[in-house]
Amino acid sequence: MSIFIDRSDRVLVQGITGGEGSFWTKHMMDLGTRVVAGVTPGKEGQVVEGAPVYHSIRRAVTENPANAAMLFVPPRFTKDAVFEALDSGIGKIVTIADGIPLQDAIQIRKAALSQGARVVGGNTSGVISPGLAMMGMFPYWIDRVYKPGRVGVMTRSGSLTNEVTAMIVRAGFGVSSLIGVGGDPVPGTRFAEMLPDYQADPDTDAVVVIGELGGTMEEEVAEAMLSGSFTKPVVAFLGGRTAPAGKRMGHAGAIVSGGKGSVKDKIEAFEKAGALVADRPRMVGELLRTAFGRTLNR
Amino acid sequence: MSIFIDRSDRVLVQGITGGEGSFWTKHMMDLGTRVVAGVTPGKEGQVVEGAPVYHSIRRAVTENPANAAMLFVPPRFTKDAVFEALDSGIGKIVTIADGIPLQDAIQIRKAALSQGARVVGGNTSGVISPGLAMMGMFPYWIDRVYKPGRVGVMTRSGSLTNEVTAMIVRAGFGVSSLIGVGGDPVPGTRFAEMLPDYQADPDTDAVVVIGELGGTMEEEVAEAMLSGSFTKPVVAFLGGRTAPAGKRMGHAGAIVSGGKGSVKDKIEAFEKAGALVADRPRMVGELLRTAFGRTLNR
Amino acid sequence: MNIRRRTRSRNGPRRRLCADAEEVVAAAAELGLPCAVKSQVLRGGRGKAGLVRLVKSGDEARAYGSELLGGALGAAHGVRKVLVEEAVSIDRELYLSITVDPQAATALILACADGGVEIEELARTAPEKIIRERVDIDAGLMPFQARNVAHALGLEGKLSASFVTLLSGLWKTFRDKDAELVEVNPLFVTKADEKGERALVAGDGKLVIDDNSAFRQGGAEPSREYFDSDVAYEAAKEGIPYLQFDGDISLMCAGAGLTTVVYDLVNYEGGSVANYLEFGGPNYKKAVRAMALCLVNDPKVILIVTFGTIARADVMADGIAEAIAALKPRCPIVACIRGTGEEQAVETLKAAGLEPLYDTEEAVRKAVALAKAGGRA
Amino acid sequence: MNIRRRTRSRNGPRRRLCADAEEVVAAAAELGLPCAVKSQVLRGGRGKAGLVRLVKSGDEARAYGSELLGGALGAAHGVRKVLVEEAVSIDRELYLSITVDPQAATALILACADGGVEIEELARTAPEKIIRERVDIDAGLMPFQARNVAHALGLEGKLSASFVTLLSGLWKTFRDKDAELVEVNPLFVTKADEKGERALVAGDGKLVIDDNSAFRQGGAEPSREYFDSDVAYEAAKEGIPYLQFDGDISLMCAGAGLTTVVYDLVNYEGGSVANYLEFGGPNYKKAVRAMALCLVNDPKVILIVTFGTIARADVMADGIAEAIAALKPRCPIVACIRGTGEEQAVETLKAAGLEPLYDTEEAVRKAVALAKAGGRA
Repeated sequence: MSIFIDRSDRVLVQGITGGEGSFWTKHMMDLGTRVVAGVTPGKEGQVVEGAPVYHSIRRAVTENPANAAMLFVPPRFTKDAVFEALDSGIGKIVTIADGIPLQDAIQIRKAALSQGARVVGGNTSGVISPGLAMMGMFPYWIDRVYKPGRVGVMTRSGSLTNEVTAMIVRAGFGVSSLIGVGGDPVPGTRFAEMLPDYQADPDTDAVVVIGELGGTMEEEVAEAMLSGSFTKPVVAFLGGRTAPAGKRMGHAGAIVSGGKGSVKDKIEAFEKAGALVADRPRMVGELLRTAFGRTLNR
Repeated sequence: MSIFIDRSDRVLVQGITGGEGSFWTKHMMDLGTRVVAGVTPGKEGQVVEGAPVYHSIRRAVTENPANAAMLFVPPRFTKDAVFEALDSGIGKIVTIADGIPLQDAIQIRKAALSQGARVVGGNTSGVISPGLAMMGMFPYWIDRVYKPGRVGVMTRSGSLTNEVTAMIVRAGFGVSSLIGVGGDPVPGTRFAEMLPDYQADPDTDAVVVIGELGGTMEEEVAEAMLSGSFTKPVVAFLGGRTAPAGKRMGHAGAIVSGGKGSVKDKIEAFEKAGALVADRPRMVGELLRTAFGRTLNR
Repeated sequence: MNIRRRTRSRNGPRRRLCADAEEVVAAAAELGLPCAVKSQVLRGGRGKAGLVRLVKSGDEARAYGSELLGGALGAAHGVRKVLVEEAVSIDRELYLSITVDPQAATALILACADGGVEIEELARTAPEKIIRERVDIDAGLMPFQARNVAHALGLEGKLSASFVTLLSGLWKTFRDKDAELVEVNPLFVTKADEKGERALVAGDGKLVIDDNSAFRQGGAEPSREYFDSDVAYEAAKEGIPYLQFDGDISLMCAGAGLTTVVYDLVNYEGGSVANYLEFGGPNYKKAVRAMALCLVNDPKVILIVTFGTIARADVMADGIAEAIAALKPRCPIVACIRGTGEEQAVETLKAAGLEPLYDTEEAVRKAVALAKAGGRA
Repeated sequence: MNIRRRTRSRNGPRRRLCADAEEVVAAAAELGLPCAVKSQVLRGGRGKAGLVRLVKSGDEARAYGSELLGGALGAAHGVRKVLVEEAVSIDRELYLSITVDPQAATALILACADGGVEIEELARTAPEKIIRERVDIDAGLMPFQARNVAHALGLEGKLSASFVTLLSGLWKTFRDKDAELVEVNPLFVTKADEKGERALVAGDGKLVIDDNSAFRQGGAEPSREYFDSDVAYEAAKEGIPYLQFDGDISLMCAGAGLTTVVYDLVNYEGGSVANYLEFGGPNYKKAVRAMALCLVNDPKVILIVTFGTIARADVMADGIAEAIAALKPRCPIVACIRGTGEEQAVETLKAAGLEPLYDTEEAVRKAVALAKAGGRA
């Protein structure tokens, strides 16, 4: 089993004819993902990596039913592209766009929530279940960083995730499914909303949360642990512990606002909930060993 | 049992301090309705017919929980008033306002649908279950027109409803529950949406539908009959059979548009579904006799 | 009130408004021949009525301009101005409108690749050809929806982009103006020009604004030209629903549904209606004005039917007594006034010399009989 | 970029913008004494810093005006203009803002009857005092919601109506301007005047516009005055995230999260940061510009850490080699460049005279050690 995406999902690629779209479509296919069609308005009739291209999702799905959409669409067109996918009943949507207007992001999340769909991103590298399938921008040098295994990963970052997962792999573990919720202040999907899937997944033994200052997503994970709805071991790694107050450092979402979002608060919440908190990337691997007591299947 | 409103419902009156609001509040109370509080911004502290008045619904329901709201609010403020009621979780709302802007009406219906609430109106006299309770503007001379009985009534009109129910009563029947969905093009509640309640109501043996040209609400009732979801006898009376094409005669909703809504179509639909169609008000009583075969409890 | 305005679209052809035949000739010369001459009247089916024509020469422009502006044809249809438009070379005609889906509580785009025809007719004859796209009124029209309609209409490339711009503009009008209907029909697709480019041209447009939004749309006073007659215009200014016919019986009733049914019943009984008039609702004290609006038609009978709750029977009866005293109508009046305060109403009507009835159908039959007898009791 | 603009509200007091002490005296005479003199600088806590004062006489106005405009106090804080405002007689101070609730995916009104304080502080010290009202971003602010906030703030009658108008205006600004934050703090309630009337007066305002909306907000070029330093301003113009500190180690990293963690790790190891700089994302080819922005701070060490996917390691290494050749930095460079094309990157870095590392923590330790050694390898 995997979280979010596996080989049975039928994926549309929006913006498939662009440089980014076609480049990563090939990667997705090579990593096992079933891309059934592409969509770029005005480009119907083209073929990209064997996938037929349509003007619109409505036309694409008539001939190629799909349940997932991968967006390589610029930020300013992302709301329209997400709504187009939702309109055709597509329930799994990943958008890598970095720079979605804040109020568009609110509308995207609201629409997804009201339709029971899941939008992952923007400002993310995407999702991957190593060895099964990938939606996003994960490259081939996967062995050292995204080796298949039994540790779930949820993250707000891109490069930092490579850093941390490399440490997970170096410690002898591997990744079951990784969800990059993205670095924006209003991500389409929040950490805690993925927990029921990780809880139910027989292939995930523990979850690493790669968080940072700003927002309350990490606190919501701690709440789920405290409430007993999530019971697997959690190792948290948080960036921005020494970040200066009042400055926006890093992602758009990485700022303390309305008195919420300091790393100190997040660490307290995690520790209270029984999560192990790593100071440094390397410590993530060590704490996973602690969490498993070196006994579980790696 | 009754449809929509009975003596257990706790009713707020919005606009209670106005002339219309206070006048009909007394009527509602006299006819059995439990009015627990009133709301008029700026008038908190007043008392109308024994009901305490608050600035807002939120303040009113803190002290007086309510599940229904009766609006005596001008059309231009109706959307705000309906949204205020919905915001406090009130699930039964009646608005008599005649002249709600069309696009406001769409927003009202959309909001009600999305929250699973029911908004009846505007442009209606309201709802009444004779002998039990009333929300709206039904007067005391009820005996001749709104005698308690076992015939459900759904209507788009006001004065015409008096005309037709008088004929129902003259024919020896009475009314179980009457819902005035109102004469607007986008009513908050449509005929067919009330059918499950009438179907389930042990006190309703048949339903009279008082419709007219325009829209498709009557056709939707016929569809429910054809699909087998509504099985009680239906007598339909339709106004505007001889109305000239292309003119707006009567209610705002009473116009043929987009090729839909002619009385001819509605009669065909009803007859196909097995409803009895009355040409004249008097015939409604006669057809009820036919429908019951003079055997049922009147 | 149902104001229909002809729109001037950014996508429209170049045009000049003219008030006499010489202006038509000058405009035709400026815009180039052939060009279209269109009567400015608020009615559909102008083509069939001969009110729109393509003229091919200056002489033809002068002749047709004279027919419309000053001539018999124009006079018969109340033409006061004509629009001269450059002729566009048309490849296809489309239909496009935005209206409301009451059941789904959304706005609704209707489009059809067969334009020029009335949508009512299309819905009857070829409903499968109508393209429908629902639009959430709060979230608004999304570009992908406009593209979907464009694709369904067979518009590709630049035409698709033009269509998205056009439809987005129509959507903005629909919302900003509180419209019930925004319609472009026909929407022309031109033939390819020397560069191979095609364009969209709005052939004709209609905008129906929701009367109920007047308080926020700065609702202008209705203009005389939107009405068939002076009396309909007068009634509209007073907010009294009124329709003029050429029959014998003036209706003066309360309640939109009841008035419509009385109209039906008069027709069932073989009578004919002189005017539909509602003086219920907020106007129920305006009996004098209402009766005056009936008397304009010199009816054979005035038929009054009410069954009111808020519109009290006794107040109505007082108003009718007052109207009779003030206007002294020569025709007979049949009155059937029921509802709140009806006992008092009966006394008032009797005192005013009427014989009040209690049954609508009986009242209608009596009115029809009186009308057939020439309006003598 | 995080532009904060001071708003001019219709609810604000009468005011004059002045550029020298004599203008301050004249404005004070015109508006009446006492009046408030407020330095126009883009920072919070102006009161505490002595940049806002109530002046009671013309002499005091001249003296304080001179201190701010031309004097040492003003120079220290970069004051170039001051606002002279009529003094309002204040009864209460409120807090009011509109921001975003990411979890509920709505806008969020925050209000508090204890104004003048920072909301962050309030959230810590008295969260129960914060009034919250969620607003659906599509349906918009409803009047009843504004009234609910007014009531919760204890505003009644005309004050409640004024508040509804004020908040509706703020909502319009929030939506129309794609704001992240619209804030009025303090919002004054004046004492009753001779007629017993009270008013709402916006004491100070803040508007934070979402940078990502620049394409539809006509995003102006950032203005120098919004930045702490010339180099921060230069970086912003190039779209390179940059923060200046007063430490030894210039960070030149890719990835917002990774850069932040490197910043943490430097601090953990007892080092200090000269600047935070991200050249990942779309800027990852701008190594020359990035290194130049680091060298402005004359750092003891430049620390480069990347682990990129799209931001390819080999392209980054090429850029760094180019930057070294062009800028010839005198300080040592510690580089830890991993990701797509890293084998090639290693070769390039070695050719440029660097010793590439593969482990972030090792790289940080080395950089801190070098910095402590005075920047000599």
